Amino acid sequence: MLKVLFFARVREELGCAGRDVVWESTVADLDSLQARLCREGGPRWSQVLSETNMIRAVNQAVVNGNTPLHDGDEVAFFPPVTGG
Amino acid sequence: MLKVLFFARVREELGCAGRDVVWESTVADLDSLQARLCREGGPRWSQVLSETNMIRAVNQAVVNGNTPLHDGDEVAFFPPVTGG
Amino acid sequence: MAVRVQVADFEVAELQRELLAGAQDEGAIATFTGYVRGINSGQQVQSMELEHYPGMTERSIEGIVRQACTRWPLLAASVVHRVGLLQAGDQIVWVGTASAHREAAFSACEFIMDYLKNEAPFWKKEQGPQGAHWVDARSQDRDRAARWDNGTPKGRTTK
Amino acid sequence: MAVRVQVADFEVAELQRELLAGAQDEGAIATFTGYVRGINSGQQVQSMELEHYPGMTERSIEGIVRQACTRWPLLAASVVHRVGLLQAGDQIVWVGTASAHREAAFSACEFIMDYLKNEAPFWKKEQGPQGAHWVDARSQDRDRAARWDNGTPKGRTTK
Repeated sequence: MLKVLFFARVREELGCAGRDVVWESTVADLDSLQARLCREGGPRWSQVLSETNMIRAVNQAVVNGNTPLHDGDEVAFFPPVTGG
Repeated sequence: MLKVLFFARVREELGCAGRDVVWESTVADLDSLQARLCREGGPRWSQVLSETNMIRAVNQAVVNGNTPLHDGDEVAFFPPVTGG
Repeated sequence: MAVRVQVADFEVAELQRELLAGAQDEGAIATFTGYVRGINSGQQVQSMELEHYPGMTERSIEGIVRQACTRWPLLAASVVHRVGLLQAGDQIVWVGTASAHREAAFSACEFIMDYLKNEAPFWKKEQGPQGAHWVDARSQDRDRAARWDNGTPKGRTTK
Repeated sequence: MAVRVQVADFEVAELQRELLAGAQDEGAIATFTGYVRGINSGQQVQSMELEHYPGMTERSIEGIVRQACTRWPLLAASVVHRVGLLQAGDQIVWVGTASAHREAAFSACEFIMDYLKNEAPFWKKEQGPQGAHWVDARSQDRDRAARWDNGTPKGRTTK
């Protein structure tokens, strides 16, 4: 199982804080997972998840570009951070 | 009258925290005043006040080199500072 | 080294006392305290909801603090960051660094703050008279954090 | 702007509260707290007598703080420096700076500390097992203060 999380504006725009996705070979990397989420979520999800400043993290570390996913991974999508 | 003050190591080595000197034309600048203090104080004062790292202040502002003195001025001799 | 992400407010005196915990005779302390702005980008802010990524936030801050400890000779470093609903003027973040060298304490404290602004997964949603909105990331903060990438910052501006 | 030279100890929380005095929603605060070293230049220090030049000390610190206020956009700045007999581990100095810009708060705080070490008329006489001795001025501190003379420091070392 992949645990998928959404934060802040992304969470609000999707109306979803997170969901589980069964791991299989068709979602064995981040881009494939994102394509799956967009397909299943429809136009709204496609639009939100394709925003150019979207940040993606795998197992709580930000990743740049595509990266392999393994069963049990935690994946997060969120906008640029604004802490401090 | 000139008010003359000594601080820290200088104060200790002279055994004197300060003294008054009547202002007159022969002590109308800092070097003259220092020469007068050395003359009146003897070898010990001459030695202490001639230390190369001696700092001199007139009216609570550090001065570099000789400077005129006026009646009522406050003059101080002290070693390099070590605050904070 | 202590990193806390919490809803509760904090006491700066207590945090500072804990930082050197009886070893005050070994070093000096630099601190930074951030407060919720009452006006941000020209808009009035009454309150703010601060969201974070539980788990990743703590890990990412711990990573920043460990980096600072490698980079400067620190005796201790602590970070407290609040989350949840905060009012204008409330304390939001505290960073404390202790070192025998005051330059190290200052640099490490500023380094940690720059990274907190830039890397730690926090998101501010401000609430004002015009309603609620998410705060946009400022490129200025990214630039400040990037200063440290080449080993030392290039110098500081006086404005 | 407040400058105090005092025998009494101070409370950092109180000083920090006074600094922005209800205007916490306008800025952030950087602080520095110095403590009496237990070991200095390899020698054990039990206590220290801190002498100052009454009048000139306050004036010189006020001058430093005014300079910092000209140089950076500060909302407030305060300095408390203790004098008299202090024990190892005692608080000796506190500098707090508030600004809407965190870089200004950090830079001004460090600038004031560099000048306090270098320009303000304080003299430390340390007392240890080997007896009492006056602390020598360190050329390192002069060098640090001189960094600011050309407008901005040249950059920081990471050590």
